[in-house]
Amino acid sequence: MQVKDQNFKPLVVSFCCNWCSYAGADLAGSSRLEYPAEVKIIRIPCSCRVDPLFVLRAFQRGADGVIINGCHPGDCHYTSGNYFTRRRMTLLFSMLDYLGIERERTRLEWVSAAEGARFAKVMNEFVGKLHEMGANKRLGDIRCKE
Amino acid sequence: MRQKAHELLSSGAVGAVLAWEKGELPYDTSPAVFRDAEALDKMVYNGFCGSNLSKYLIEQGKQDEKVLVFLKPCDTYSLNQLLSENRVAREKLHIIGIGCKGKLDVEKLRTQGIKGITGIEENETLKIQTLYGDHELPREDVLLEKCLSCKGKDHKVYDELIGEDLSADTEQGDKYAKVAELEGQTPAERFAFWRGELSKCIRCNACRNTCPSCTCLKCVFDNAHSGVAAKVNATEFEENMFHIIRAFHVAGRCSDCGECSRVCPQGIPIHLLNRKFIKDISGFYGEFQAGETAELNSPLLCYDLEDAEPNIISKREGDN
Amino acid sequence: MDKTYLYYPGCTLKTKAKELDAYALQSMEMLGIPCKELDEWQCCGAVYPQATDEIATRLSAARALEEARQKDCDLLTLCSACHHVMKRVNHDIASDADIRMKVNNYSEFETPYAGETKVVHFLEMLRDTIGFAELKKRVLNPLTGRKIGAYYGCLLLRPSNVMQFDDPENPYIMEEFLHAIGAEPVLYSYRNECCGGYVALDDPALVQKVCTKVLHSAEQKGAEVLVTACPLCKYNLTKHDSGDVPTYYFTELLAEALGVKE
Amino acid sequence: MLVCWCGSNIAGTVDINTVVEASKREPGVVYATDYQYMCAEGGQAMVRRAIEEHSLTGIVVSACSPRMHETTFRKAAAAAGLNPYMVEIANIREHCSWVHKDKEVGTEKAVVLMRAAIAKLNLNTPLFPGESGVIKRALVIGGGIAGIQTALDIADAGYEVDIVEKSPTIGGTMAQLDKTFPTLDCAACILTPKMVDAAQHDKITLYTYSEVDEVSGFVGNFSVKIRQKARCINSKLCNGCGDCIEKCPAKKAKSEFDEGLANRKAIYVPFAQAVPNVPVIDQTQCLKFKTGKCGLCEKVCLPKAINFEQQDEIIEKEYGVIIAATGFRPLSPERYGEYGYGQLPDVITSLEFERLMNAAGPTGGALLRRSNGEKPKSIVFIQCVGSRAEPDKGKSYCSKICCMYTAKHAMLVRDKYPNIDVSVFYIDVRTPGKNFDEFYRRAVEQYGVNYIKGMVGKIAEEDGRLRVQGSDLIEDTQIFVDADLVVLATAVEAQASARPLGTMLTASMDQNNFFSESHAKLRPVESPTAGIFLSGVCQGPKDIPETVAQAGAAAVKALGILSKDKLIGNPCIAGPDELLCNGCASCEKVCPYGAITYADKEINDHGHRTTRHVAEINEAICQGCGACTVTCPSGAMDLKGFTNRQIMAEVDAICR
Amino acid sequence: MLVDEKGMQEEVIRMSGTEPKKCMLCGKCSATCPPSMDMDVRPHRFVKNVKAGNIEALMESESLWKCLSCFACVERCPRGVEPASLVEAVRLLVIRQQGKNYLTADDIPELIASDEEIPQQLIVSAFRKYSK
Repeated sequence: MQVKDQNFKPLVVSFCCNWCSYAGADLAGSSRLEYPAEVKIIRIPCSCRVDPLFVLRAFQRGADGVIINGCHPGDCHYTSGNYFTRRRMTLLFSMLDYLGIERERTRLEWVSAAEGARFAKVMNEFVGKLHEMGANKRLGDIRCKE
Repeated sequence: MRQKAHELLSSGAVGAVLAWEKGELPYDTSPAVFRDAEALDKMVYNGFCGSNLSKYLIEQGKQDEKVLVFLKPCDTYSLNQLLSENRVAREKLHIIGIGCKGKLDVEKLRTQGIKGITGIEENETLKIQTLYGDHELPREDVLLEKCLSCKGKDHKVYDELIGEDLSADTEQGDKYAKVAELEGQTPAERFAFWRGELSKCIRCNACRNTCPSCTCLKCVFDNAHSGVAAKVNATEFEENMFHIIRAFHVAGRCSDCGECSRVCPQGIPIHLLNRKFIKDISGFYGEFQAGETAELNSPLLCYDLEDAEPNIISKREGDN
Repeated sequence: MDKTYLYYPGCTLKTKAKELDAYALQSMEMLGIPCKELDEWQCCGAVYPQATDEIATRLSAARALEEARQKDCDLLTLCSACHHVMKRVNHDIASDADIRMKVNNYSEFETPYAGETKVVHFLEMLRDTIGFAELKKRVLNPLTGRKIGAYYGCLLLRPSNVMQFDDPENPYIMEEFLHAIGAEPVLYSYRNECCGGYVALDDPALVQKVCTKVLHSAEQKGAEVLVTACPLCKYNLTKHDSGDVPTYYFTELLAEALGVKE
Repeated sequence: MLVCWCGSNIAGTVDINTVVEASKREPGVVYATDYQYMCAEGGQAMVRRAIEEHSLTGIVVSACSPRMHETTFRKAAAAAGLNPYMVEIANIREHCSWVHKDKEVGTEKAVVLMRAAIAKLNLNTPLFPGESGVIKRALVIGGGIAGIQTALDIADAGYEVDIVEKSPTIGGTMAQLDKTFPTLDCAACILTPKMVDAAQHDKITLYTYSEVDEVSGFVGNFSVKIRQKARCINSKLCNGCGDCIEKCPAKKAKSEFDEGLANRKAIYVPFAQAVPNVPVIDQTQCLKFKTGKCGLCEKVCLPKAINFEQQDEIIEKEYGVIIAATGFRPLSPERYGEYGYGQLPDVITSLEFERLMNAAGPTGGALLRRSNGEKPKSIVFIQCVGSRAEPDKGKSYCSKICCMYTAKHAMLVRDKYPNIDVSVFYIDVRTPGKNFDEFYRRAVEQYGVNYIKGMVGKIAEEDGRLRVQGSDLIEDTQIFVDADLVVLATAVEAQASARPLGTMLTASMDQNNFFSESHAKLRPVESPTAGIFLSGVCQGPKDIPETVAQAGAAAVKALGILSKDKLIGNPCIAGPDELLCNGCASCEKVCPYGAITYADKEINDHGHRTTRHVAEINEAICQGCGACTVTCPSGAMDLKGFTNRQIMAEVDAICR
Repeated sequence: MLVDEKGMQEEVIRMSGTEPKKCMLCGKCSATCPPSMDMDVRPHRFVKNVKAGNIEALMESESLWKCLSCFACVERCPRGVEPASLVEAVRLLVIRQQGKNYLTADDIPELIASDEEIPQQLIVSAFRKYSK
């Protein structure tokens, strides 16, 4: 068990699909729901646009967690994108876990445009978990540390 | 085999023959293209012909001629995968399926202290002549890693089969044993294991170059415009990234031919990364063997509405 | 029907409600249901402790549940209150990590108990193990022409998300049972309304009010007798009926129908 | 680089000046400033001026969500001669100032978001959208009042419309109603003329007893398979005489139109004014289908319209736009067993009550008890049955129409039968609508309806009557009302077929299976999927006036597309680098639109000419999801506007 | 000493595991409750008072001893509030205090003597509900 560092601020890259999750995040904002500022959102058209390279890139550059958000299964704006995401990310996350990267650092969540509260909740949970785990030491790139 | 090759080459039915060529030493064989019936003398097929010829067909297939290729049962899976991805045109091939009793790993001979080999008689028991005297040892002790979990003696694609029943009755080992062992460890142990292995990587790209699924015209890691190009592993991260992405790019396409590990000069068990994906794919989305047929779609190109969510990873392995 | 049930009788079934227990056991024997009484059972506590911080009051139920797991048996209950307590404590242990941890800390079972046991009420056993159609075939003395109101009370039915016993507002399992033994079930609106329960001790007048409501409801729909699975319900209803609609344990009628009532 | 204050919305939590100053240190930034309301005319003028004065090649606006004003700023950029796709938005309102309370934290995050947008913009290239044609025909799915109104409005504007309706007649739920609030018009009197108008309109084609089987394509070019179920009647020959119905001996089927309160024949028209007036044979009830014998209808039909051999027919048509108008169903109250619905015959739903009050209904308009056929002396109405509940206990929303129709029912009862006592149990009476509260007050003041604030806990049968046990919260007491009839105002529920249809249309649905609108305030009749519009209750509970208004709005939005000859596409689409493409066709397999094809092409590979099998994108079909880009291991496929490099640049900027 | 109403409110909510803020004051619990009319604070007002933090007043309430724990309010509440659990939590606050048992062992012999039909179940359950 690692000692919790109170000053540790986990950096989180959150990929949000334009149609559901990004709108869900917008709704979290317009509903004035709080979640940690360490969460930074990148807008993508669909969760299926997330390449494993992007996930690794984030870890390389110092992210402590990566969370991908898409429309609920069945609700993808492009019909099927999130189904591909689900397979790809399940396998990728499983592989990272296999290499000993803590599995709590990666997450895939379905957040609809109506689920502002859920977006905030998921982000709070995710960051809370990262707080417990501490900084990403296993998948960072030494050159990218300050 | 040689006779068949001779026949087809001299009749003009094929323009080239893709097979193995003997080298200087008894265990030294390498893939070769024969265009000339005379040269076929150098052709060889023995216990050291482990290499998978299917990938060479991509390059050979570009000529305007038919190619004769000899494939062991396991090689046909790779070929099917290539056919499914339009990397090779079936009509340009004449495929002869040949038997296989499991191929030998010269490294394993060496670790048994057998050096200076001058000749080998292959039977269930191997008789090996060396500069320092003769040795005898059971064949199964020195089989290639990939042969320990043989896919069986059936050819999945061929035009004709020769050398009836040359194949051994294969016994299928548990190919996931090592993967499962790693899965059973703590993340810290797994991390230590893979750090130990991947830190050996010298980025020679042999695994990539030999892999019959790594068939991009230009690899992302070689493409200066891709944003991730890297010729060497400058940091631990790049070691990890290269191997994760390499395995991911062949996930659902890798037939588990084991060439990557066979050719790795550093002895990294690269196939354990591929097998992890194969195990997960088969576990999550139903039993799957890439290259079983040329019509098969990679599980990453399709989906099921009821697919498992990523948290299955945690559910499956408990809270270790 | 190979699996032996582990039977939990509960406090009252060995004293004031002996007939509920005896008729059940006789009927089970007649029906060929293998069943064994729990070796050393303790009172279940009679009421379910709703407060999440009540751990000690959950322990005796936990012990019975754990023993059933050890013996690889389903836990068979008969008294509504026992069934309610067993089922809910089991649910708590299965679904609430905090309660699970505390119960196990106190109990020091060899293997931590996590709610693996299935708690089955006698009526559920009749329905799911024997089947009411089969029961009907085994009846020797059908109770033809007897108009009987099933009285469920609260504890078997509510809260339905945990009890999963029957439709909490329009239950039907006892009516099916009555059909099977040849009687004519009488449906009445207050068959799932509380009898007043333990308040009987403190405020008999209040209990009289609620019991009268139930009894009147049954009577005006033509019920001649009521059946129940709960000693406390029987006590309250019997105390407040004017003699017109007596209350029996359902097992007594079962034994009668099966021809094993002495 | 432009930073918006959004009044105090952003400036309250983000120090604008810090963001502006920080941006000046970013590569490529030549000008940075701020303004109170960037989206207002003044702000947009400022954008135009900045572009012109500083010859900007791209702009980043740090403001509200791009979902709000990206289009606004793109237009402003275009007006200043800049390619509109050289605009990036940093969302420092919804994703920053509104989420965080601490100004330091908010400012720091705003700077990072701004940096990510600049990093992306530095890799932007001008994009030019393609064009695609528009098929000038609309499909309306659902033939209730919403669908009929939308279809009429589109047809009146001169475009062809098809209505697909799953039941044998158009008319929907409104046709089942007796009177309508707040004017108490007879529903049939105002609806049936519209049904006839729709049937007779030369631009409208009705497909009744039909369902949508498959939808493909995209805005302007949808292609739809409609399954016309076998009616077993040749509609062209049938003259609607009704002789067949007269003679049909199978009369035990429950009438759907009468909510099961009356029976109908196996061959039937749902109600007298049905459109089209062509019967349908219910194959599950028809003796000919069940036993092979009978065929009476066939014998009496003079025009020889009966055809037992008729099969379902698949009709394939193309449309430019699709309007969903699938309406609703009242929730079945059976799960609320405490009310006894399904057990106690005198407990009925509001829609059943409509049929009982209707002169054409099963009782000829006489309000009689279901148990014994007697006149009731006392009626209790219960509101909010299944509405306003936790999700596992019912519907979490207010069904919106129940307060008003209950007031209407209560009023109609008291009007027709002044001797009947009427009580209404309510939690709140919600009457926001023109003349609505006045209507409710009339029920109380003029008609003497007894409104009781509180819910009902149980309905028991006592001595042949219904004992309604409720709360009177004003008196803080439990009360018992003896009633002869109880009417449950059940929640409005989306049609079961709505979600599968939504999936077919790739239109997103909310958690209650209503269709999601593109924007709750500004785009209420558009689905987020281009070319799909929403009419009526399929989008959420509505009364008739609102439904008709929304139906018209949906028609106008649909006409906006139908009236165009060309649609400007989204330029953010996928495209292959042919030099890298190895022709494996993986991308083709994951494309949901079939936008990728493969062709042999001559490729100039650094002066070396070869013919290769490579991917080609149909720019009119690609919607830009990016599924193909991740499938391509060599990175040959990339997505314009969201390239690999751009996204990685954003990642880098965030993680810096 | 000042009574810590806020702390007691939190304690009640924690013990009961139910959230009174979900209540929309529809009154269905009080409509449902069999002894509703014998209560001074009917279930919906009980919930309202917990929400408002008036725990001390509730501890004085007669309703604590009238609730039958029949769970009808729990079953029927459309908002997933459990009034019965709140009543039980407040009752526990009372009887966990020193000397505040509503029923004591000394009362039992007399009660039993009054009616020999009384089943154990009644004694045990009343004891469990009314004393610590």
